[in-house]
Amino acid sequence: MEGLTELQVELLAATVKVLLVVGVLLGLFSGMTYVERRLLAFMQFRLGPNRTGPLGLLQPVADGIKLFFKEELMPAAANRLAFLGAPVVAIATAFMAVAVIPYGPPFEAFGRRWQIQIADLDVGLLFLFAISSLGVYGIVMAGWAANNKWSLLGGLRSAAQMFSYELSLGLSFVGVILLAGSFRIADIVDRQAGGFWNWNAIVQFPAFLVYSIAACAEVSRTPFDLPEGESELVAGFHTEYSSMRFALLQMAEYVNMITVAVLATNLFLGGWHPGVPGLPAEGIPGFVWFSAKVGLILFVFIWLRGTLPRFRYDQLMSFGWKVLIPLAVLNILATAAVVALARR
Amino acid sequence: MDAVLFYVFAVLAVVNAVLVVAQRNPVYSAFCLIAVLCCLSAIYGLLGSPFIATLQIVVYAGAIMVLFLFVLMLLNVKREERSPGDGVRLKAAGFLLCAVLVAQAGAVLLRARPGGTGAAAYDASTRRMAEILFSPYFLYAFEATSVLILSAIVGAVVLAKKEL
Amino acid sequence: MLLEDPLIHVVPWVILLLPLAGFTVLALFGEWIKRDKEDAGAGYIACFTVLASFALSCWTTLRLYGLVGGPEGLRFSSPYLGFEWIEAGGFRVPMSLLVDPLSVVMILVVTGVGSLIHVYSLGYMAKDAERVSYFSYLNLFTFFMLLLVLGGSLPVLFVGWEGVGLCSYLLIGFWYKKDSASAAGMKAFVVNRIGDAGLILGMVFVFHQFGSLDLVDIATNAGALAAEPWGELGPVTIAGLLLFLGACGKSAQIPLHVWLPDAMEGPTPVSALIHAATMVTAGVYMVARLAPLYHQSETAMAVVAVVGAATALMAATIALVQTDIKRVLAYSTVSQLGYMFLACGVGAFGVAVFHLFTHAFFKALLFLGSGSVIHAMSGEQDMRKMGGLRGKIPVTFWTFAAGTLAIAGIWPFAGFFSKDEILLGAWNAHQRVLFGLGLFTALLTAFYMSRLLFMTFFGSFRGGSEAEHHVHESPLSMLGPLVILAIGSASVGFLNIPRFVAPVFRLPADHGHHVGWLPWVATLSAVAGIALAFHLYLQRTDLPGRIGTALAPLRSLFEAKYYFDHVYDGFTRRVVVGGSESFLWKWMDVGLIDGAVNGLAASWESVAEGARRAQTGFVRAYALAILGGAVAVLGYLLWS
Amino acid sequence: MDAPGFLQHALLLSLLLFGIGALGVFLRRNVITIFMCVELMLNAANLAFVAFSRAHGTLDGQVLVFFVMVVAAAEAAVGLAIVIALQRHRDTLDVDAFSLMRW
Repeated sequence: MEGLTELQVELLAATVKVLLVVGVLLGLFSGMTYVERRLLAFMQFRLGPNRTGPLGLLQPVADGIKLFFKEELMPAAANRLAFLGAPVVAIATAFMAVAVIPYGPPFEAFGRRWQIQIADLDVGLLFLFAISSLGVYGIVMAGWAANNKWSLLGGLRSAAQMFSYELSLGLSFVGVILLAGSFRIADIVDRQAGGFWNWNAIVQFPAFLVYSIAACAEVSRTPFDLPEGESELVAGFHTEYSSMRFALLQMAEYVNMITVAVLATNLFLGGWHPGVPGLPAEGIPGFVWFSAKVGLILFVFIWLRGTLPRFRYDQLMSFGWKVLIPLAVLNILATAAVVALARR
Repeated sequence: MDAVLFYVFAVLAVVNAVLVVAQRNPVYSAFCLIAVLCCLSAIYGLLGSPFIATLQIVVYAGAIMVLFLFVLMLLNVKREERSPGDGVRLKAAGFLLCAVLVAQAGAVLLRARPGGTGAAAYDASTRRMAEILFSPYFLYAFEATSVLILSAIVGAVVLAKKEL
Repeated sequence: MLLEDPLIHVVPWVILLLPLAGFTVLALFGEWIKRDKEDAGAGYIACFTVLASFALSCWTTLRLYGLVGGPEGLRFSSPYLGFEWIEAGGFRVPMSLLVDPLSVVMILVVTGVGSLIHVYSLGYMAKDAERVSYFSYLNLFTFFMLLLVLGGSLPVLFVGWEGVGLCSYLLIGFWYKKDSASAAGMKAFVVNRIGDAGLILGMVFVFHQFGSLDLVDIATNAGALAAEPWGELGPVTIAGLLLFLGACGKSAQIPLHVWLPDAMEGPTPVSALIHAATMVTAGVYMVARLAPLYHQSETAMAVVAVVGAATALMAATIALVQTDIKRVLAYSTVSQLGYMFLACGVGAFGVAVFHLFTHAFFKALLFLGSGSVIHAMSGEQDMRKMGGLRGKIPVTFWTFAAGTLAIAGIWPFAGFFSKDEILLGAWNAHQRVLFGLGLFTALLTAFYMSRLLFMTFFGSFRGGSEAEHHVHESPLSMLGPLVILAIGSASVGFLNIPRFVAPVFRLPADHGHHVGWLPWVATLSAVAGIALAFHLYLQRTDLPGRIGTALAPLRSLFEAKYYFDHVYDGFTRRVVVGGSESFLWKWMDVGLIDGAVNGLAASWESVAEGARRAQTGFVRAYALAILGGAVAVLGYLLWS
Repeated sequence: MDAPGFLQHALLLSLLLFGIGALGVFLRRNVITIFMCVELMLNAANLAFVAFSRAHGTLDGQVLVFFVMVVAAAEAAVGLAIVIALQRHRDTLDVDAFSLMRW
């Protein structure tokens, strides 16, 4: 490491981190598609894809090859620029959000302290919130550009839905932030060290509830998958997409889902801290705890999809505005009161 | 590095702003405006105001412009039709006055001594912002904004709803 | 020790606010109370508030009695209920109360006589459809009257002053469906306005002179001023005269006396309370209250004395020829008020208050008695149709007789003491003419009151047999107050009110010596008056007519009430109405003002006709205008 | 970022954006586009606030930006609701079609 300037070290580390995170996420994405299909199949007493490779493990590769070689289609009346740009915007915002989230405990190497996180921002959570609010553009652009009424309706639905649930999502953060007194995600994670009773999922249970529901809606997973409800809107905003662009949109969706799961782990489930006190710290590395929690949440996502029916649109809206937001606001008031009293 | 980024974003902002105005299609205008807002957010960041930069994205790009796009799509707004001789005099007068205004203000700017100290200890952290925002100077204004927003919500619902 | 008692700081406010509370309840929930068909509810509420006020007033008086030595009295502003009412530059008016011997005497009269009259009204108004508003007005009046006498500064007093004026207007015109009643109400209101203007101007002068409107401040500072001798028209004289104009209006003195006889259109208890016992004495109260000020101006004192004496004589002569029972009493009231002012004018302020006090008793008694007579006669007020009522309504007769003796000034009734002291004051002030006038008026008073008594209760009934059949005694709620007032009229003369209130006036000790023969002369004149009436109206009933014919010019002068109403009417018609019509209306308003306004409007209309073209309705044109404005402002800033 | 010319350039950028926005108000006829141009002008003002705040080393300018954003959000909500109502009643978004409020 000698002979390198500080700036060069920073750049090098950043590049490595970016490559690592993107690589892992891409791997997770393809893995997730397989796992989701298999799990859903099991839940429905089917087998799912099991022909490609052992246990069908090569299925994602086969899918990738298929998508690469399919013909690119664009409707004649489509708005070219927006049609081409939409998947880019979607995937870009998805990956930007990933940048500020820590994925494991800090560790020492090469005489420096490292954090598995691309950028450790002071306003990390706020930044994340900002980026996630941009995520809607990809979908709206995709829906509008195709010049297809199903797409447009899907895009509109998606805009309204994300708009509504983003509010409760943001409000659910506030209680957590109040407790930690910081926007830095690492600080929030550290506040939950010591045992599962310190986890925000327990301490901030209403916020956790609101977050779980709003996050589901935010990534348009069942039971909130109205923007792409097959039975009503063909395939929603990506009806007209095919080939790699379709893959990009799909990828953005899965990355968002993973981001949400990782964030839930960090904000509510104690991050990389083991929930049980008294365990030897060296026994199981924090990263393993972290991955296990993320995996659990992802499983729950799939489980929900296999179990729950879809909301009706007006129910979705009134639930978001009339139940979730008031609940989140009440939680904020209570938390703020407790924090203020405790400080006195 | 920062300086370079500043000029890159400044040029991007100006180009996109021109596109906002020059477009006939409102949807394109909206997309360009979003680009301008993002560039401004970056510039705020470069000027050392991370809170405002984030807020710019959350409020402007993430909320206001989504609303614009939503309305544009809801109403299915088409390109502006070109109609011959439409308001040429107005446009000319507007152009002239804008040019004069920019020239005047530009003259002020160029004449001014580059004085700003750019105070060395510039702490624009979120905590600092919160302290100022909730100080007695701004607290009541801050509380008043909540009333403003509430009335705006009610007003918007009343105006836009077909029948109450 | 007295000032440390926290109760004394609160009780005056309670006294003041209780009737207001009663009014508020009656005014707000009147409809609800009315729902009860038998409703005495409204009356009971009104009576309770005033009786409670009276009890508290008695308590206050007893507490204060120990402090009589000090002239300061008690000024109540903060800390309990007072507040800064007006504060403008150097002009400060705190909402303060002043409790001293003088105001205590007044609140005793107001709440004591007031509560008796409230009780009396229970019976008298029992059949009236608008009892609730009647009692709410009475309560409101009591509140304003208490504010008037308790107010610690002239503006506060003025609020009460105007308030009682308003209530007087409302109650005179209480039977508003009768044209004469509402006209009388308006007359009272308008005449009082003239006096009020004088009062306001007087207040301005007082403020200019003393820099304060606080009553205690005025009393303290007045002594330091140089006395203004007869003929000099200095600021104190002007202030005194202007304030006296206000007093004339409220207390019905020449030339503003014309409203009081007409005010008899109101219900009789109202006449007793407002137009005999309390409100009309407000002028006397104010002059007495400002005694230190008046004392510095011989001119003002002389005017007060002369006006008082003239009014006393004039009203007494008019009373000689009245045939309406209440009008006789009304002119008698005017006459007695003149007596009080005469006392003030000769420097016997304490005596004036004394007479005010005794007069409140016997005049209220007389009015209530006349009310009882009218009640018995089923509404008939003309004495020529009465007679011989003595046996039919004995309680009324005996109490009425007590009142007559009191006003005539026969020992030991109250009027004897106060009237005697007034004459003594005039004698001691070396005003022989005024003394003579007073003595003659006393004779006239005894005469016309005896005439009233004899025409009503003695002789034979002249109202026809059917009316005679209906004559009946009044209910207990009316007789009770009569009896109490009769006892009062017979006994309150023994109270030494002049000495009790003397510290308030801060005047040098009275050097007047006692004149031994005076009580005999006064009693003699009263007895002479009674004897004359007895002779003329019971023995030689043909004589009055013949005397009237013999002295026809004098009689028509009396019957026309000295032509005051004619002159005022003519003046109003010719000068005020005529002048307003031809000059103010036709020329000034229509020609000048309307012309200017219309012309201006027309010219603006033509300007606007052109200017409105700027309103194109195109948003972007407006935006262009805004931008142009910005450019212009910026250009100006750059250029300068 | 402490070069003295920086503030000047930020202000120049602000001025340019403002001018472009103002111009847009006159060039465009669509109500929504005009609305967006107004937003552009607001943002130019915000930039000036932030730049001055930086130059003075105080945060008051940023607080002001905060309030401007709040007002802009409220304005957008009400304004777009009005736009929807306009479209519903007149079936057009051309500003020149709404000129009832004239003499």
